[in-house]
Amino acid sequence: MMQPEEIFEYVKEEFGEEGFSFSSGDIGDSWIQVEAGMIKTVSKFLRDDPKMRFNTLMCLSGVHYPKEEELGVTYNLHSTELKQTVALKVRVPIENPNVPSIEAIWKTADWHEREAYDMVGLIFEDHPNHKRILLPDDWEGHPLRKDYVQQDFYRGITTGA
Amino acid sequence: MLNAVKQSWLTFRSIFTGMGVTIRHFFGPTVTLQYPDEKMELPKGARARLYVNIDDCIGCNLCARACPVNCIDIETVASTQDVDLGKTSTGNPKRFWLTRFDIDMAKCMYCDLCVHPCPTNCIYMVSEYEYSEYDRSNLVYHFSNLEPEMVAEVKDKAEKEAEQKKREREEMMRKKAEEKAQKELEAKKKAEEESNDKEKGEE
Amino acid sequence: MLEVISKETGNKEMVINMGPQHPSTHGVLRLELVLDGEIITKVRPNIGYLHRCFEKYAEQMDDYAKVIPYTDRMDYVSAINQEHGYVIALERMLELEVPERVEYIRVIMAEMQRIASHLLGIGAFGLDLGAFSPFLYLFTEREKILDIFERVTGARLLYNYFAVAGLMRDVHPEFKTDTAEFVKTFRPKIKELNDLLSYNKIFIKRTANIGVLPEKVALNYAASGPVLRGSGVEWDLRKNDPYSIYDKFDFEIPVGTGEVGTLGDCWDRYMVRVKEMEQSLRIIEQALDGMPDEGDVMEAIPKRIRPKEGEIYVRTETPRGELGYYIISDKSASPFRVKARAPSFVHLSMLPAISKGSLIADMVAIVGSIDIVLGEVDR
Amino acid sequence: MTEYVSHIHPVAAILVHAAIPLTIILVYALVAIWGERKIAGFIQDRLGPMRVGGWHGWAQSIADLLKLIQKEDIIPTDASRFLFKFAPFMMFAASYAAFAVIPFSSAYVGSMVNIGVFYLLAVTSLLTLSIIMAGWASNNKWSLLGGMRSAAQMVSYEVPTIASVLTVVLVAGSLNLMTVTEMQSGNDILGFLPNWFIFQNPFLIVAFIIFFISILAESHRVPFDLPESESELVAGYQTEYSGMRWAMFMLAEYADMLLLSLLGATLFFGGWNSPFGDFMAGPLWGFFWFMLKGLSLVIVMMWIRWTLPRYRVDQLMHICWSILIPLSFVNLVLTALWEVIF
Amino acid sequence: MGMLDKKYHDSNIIIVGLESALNWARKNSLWYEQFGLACCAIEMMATAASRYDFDRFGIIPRSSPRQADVMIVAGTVTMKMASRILRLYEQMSEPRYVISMGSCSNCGGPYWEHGYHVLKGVDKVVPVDVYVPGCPPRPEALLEGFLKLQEKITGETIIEKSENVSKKEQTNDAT
Repeated sequence: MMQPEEIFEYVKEEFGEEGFSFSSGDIGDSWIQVEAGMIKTVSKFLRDDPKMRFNTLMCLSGVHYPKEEELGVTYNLHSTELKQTVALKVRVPIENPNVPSIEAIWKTADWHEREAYDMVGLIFEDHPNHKRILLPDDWEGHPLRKDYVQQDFYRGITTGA
Repeated sequence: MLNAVKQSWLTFRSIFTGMGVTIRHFFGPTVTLQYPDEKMELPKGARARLYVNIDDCIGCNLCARACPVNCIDIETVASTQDVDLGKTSTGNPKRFWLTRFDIDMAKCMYCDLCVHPCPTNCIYMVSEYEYSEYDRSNLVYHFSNLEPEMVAEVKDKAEKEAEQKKREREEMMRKKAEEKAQKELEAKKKAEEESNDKEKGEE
Repeated sequence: MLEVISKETGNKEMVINMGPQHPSTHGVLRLELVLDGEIITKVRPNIGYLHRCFEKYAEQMDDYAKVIPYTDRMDYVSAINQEHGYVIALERMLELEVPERVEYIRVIMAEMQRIASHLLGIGAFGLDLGAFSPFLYLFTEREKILDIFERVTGARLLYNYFAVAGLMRDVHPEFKTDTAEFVKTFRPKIKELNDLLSYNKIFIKRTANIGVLPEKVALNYAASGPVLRGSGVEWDLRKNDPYSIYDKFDFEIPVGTGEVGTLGDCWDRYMVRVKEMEQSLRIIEQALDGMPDEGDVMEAIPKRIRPKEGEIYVRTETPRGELGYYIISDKSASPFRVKARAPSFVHLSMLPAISKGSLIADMVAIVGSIDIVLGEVDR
Repeated sequence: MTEYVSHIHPVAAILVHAAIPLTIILVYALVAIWGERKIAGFIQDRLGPMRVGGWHGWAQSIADLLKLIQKEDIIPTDASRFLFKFAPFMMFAASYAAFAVIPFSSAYVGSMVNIGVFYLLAVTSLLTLSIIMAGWASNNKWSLLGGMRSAAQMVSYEVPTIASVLTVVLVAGSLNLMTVTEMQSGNDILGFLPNWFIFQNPFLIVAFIIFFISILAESHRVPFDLPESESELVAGYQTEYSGMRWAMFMLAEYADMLLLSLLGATLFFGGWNSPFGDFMAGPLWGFFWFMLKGLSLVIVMMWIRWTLPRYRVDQLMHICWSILIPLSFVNLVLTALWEVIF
Repeated sequence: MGMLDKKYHDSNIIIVGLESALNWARKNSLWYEQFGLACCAIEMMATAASRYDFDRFGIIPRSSPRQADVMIVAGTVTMKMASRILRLYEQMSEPRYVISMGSCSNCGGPYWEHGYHVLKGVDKVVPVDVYVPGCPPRPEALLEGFLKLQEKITGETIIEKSENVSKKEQTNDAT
């Protein structure tokens, strides 16, 4: 069982300093910030390396940071074999919110990524079925963006009171 | 072949076991509560409907702020100085006319969050659950006991008093401003005199 | 209810829409089934018919505590467990101590809720397979739990009972005896259920070897709860990552055994739930013994919740599996982001993987055996 | 009674003959639907209908019937109109017509046909056709699936039904149901047991079990209620039917259930014969005993329904083709041997 | 509706007697459509279960809308679901009734303010006969809703009913 700091060091040894940083808030979990382009290789390494063995992706969340004008993805990984936990984060600019899909590594990411697209408008490259999941296909906007404005009518039915 | 016979026997046995259970229930007691004829007494503190004891309300708006769905709509008017609204049964003085206290039970989610902040315990859940309606607007409950004329009168009075106060305040402000100007003027004069003195002295 | 979705399949196959209004989709799930005769060649789950904007609501609330009633409404079958996860997340963010008595009451309530939820899940599963009476017997038992809950919380289904570092109200004086009485009367009912349904040959025929979920697939899909345990993985957050005071109790993790079919089939998932109810009874008994009689449950509740900047991912074991709350706080009084990782959502996403080549009737069994709640899937 | 009727005008006689089974069916259906709900209620620790009409909701079925008459009669736009309208009536007609050869009492049988058993089985196979018609004409996929399932199921299960009926026919040596019943009068077996076929020959017990399982499937009762299985196919072939047409289906199903139970009572339980020899015998008592035996079978079918889950469609077929059919034929041969030896 | 509604337009003794008989039948055989949307569906199931027992009133579930008389909208209606609700309603055969169960279907309930994907009241899509408040309503409350509906049916006359039908159709056209 390794702590997130140790995992960060271990990952850094493998991939070098470039594109990684380790940070945490005042409270709660710490996370490893990964550059968007590298997330797929890093994920694969984390899943397969004998000292990492992160065999489940617990959660994948899309976040909108209005101040920085960025979108983010948080990956919460867990290893049921080594019982260790780590969080990865990816931040991309809102004009170009492309993140490589990790659906091929953890199947569960399929729906989580679709949900992140649906809710905050992240675009996952190479996703096999990149469509909205919770909202109907012809919905306007991504509701979990902080500047979301609700549409007045949906197919002729008012959304207002 | 033997296996098939055994399997069939097991199937039949499990079916008969199950049928034994159901027949026991058939002759066993029923658990049905025959609702309109017999009613279950709800336990103390059951949450079935919001009720406001308007006599105890001091119009502090805490419940409305605590409500996650904003189904409580309170409008208060400050009472004028010549009227004493009295005290609540808990001893808190009342300072506001409650011109509107509406709860939209159609929106309410019965979460009990509005009950806890109330300083006078005047908003609480009661265990009356039979109030379905043919018309949705009947689900909005008006708790304010003021007549419309009274509301108008109270509002009018309050407005007048507010105007009065505003005028008084303006008056005061004006007086203050005048005093201030006066003082400044004096100070200026003084300063001028002083500087004059100084000039004179230098000369 | 029925519409042809596309002509993609030509003449040989038929596309059929199961749901959103269908008696056995457990709510408003819609499954597009591509059929060859009665054999399913493809299944596409369509969700979102109950998307109630939980995450938006969490961001809109001006108080962390106001989110709790909305967490109830996510998985409405096990509301207490949903609250439990959320308040634990907040307590960890605020680094608050929870009084011991509160913890005991919480555990008892959570385990009772687990039994209630499993009763509904098992009953509905039986109903899907055509067994009507077990459903109603189990519902009668569930009513007894709800009676206890109503006396404690005042509500029957959605409680809003847990508060941050406390409870909304204290339990009534007879709580212990009521609960002990229930535990005593409930034990024989499990045996009756086994007689009537679990070991019924027809039931076994309908569920054994159906919808087999191998361990590897389950982990790759991040399955959890009874679904994962049904595949033979001994994984329970109450034991493996203990929260609250679960490390104080002695209980087992029931896993699928492949007793009547292949490991990881519908029957295994079903049986794990039945055995889990017994374990919950054990936990309740121990908790009743250890629960302090005195102590204020409301004293520790903070007036205003304002965590420092940071984020946290907290997971708890609900009847359906791992419920995670990912909360980001930005020092203000309202959460910056609350994401709920719902077990049903994850389990539903593996439906296409485990149901290929089965019949329509099997589809019903599979959906029943993973025991989804659409409120949680769509949030 | 047959004698009295034959004295009046032939057309009137036909009408009387037609009216008697119809009355029986209608009264039975009203009682049975109410009864099934009461039985289901008590099995499930509830009460069932309680409020309509006073004592234990006895008027529940009447209210249901009256309501169904008022309901709007919907025919889907793309349905095959003629078949859609015709199917329920054909289904009811089929089960109704089969009552003609049932000997209700020693004094009354609608039509004394020599080949009564043969006629009955032939007419009831029309049910299959009408269900396929209903399923296909509705232009609904669930209906179609229900119709197809039902066709496969009923055609398959006709074979073991016929084989087990043949076993009795073999013992009795007659296809006339009246003759079959008359052969079972008296209390001779072991000195006190009635001469019913079920007691006469151990292989006939096996035949009865096969027969009972098959009629469960023929009349779509749990665990074989696949054509209208609620949790899978919404309402199966009835999905698009509303109002009176749906009521016809319901009526036909219940009539079918009674018909097959009565057939079972005739073939295995001595029909209208009293279980106590000459005690409580006679035409009216005969009717009473006959209905009692038939209704007991119906009640057992209901009891099974509220206990068991249902089979899957392929398992259903498997039971029929690889267990029941071989077993019933082996049983037929063994019965023949038994008859030759003893 | 049945065959009776268009033929008689002025009531006399026979019609009144017939009417009360028909109303009696209608109100005592309210078969509801078996579909649940959200939390309230669990309470609906509880009402159908042994403790409260819908069947006492002659209320039984039908899974096909064609055979149902009353639609219990039990739970939150979302924008995605709204058109399906309307279609289900259209598939039901006259006379049909709608019971709106719980806050969400009454007016959006807890989700009325920021619920971008929630329909604010099912009466925007289908005409509602009885509103049952509660979140979720107790089983008794739902039963009381049914009793209210029975009361409403008792007071109906055939002529009124046919007018209601045309009115309902108009509302449908409007939405």
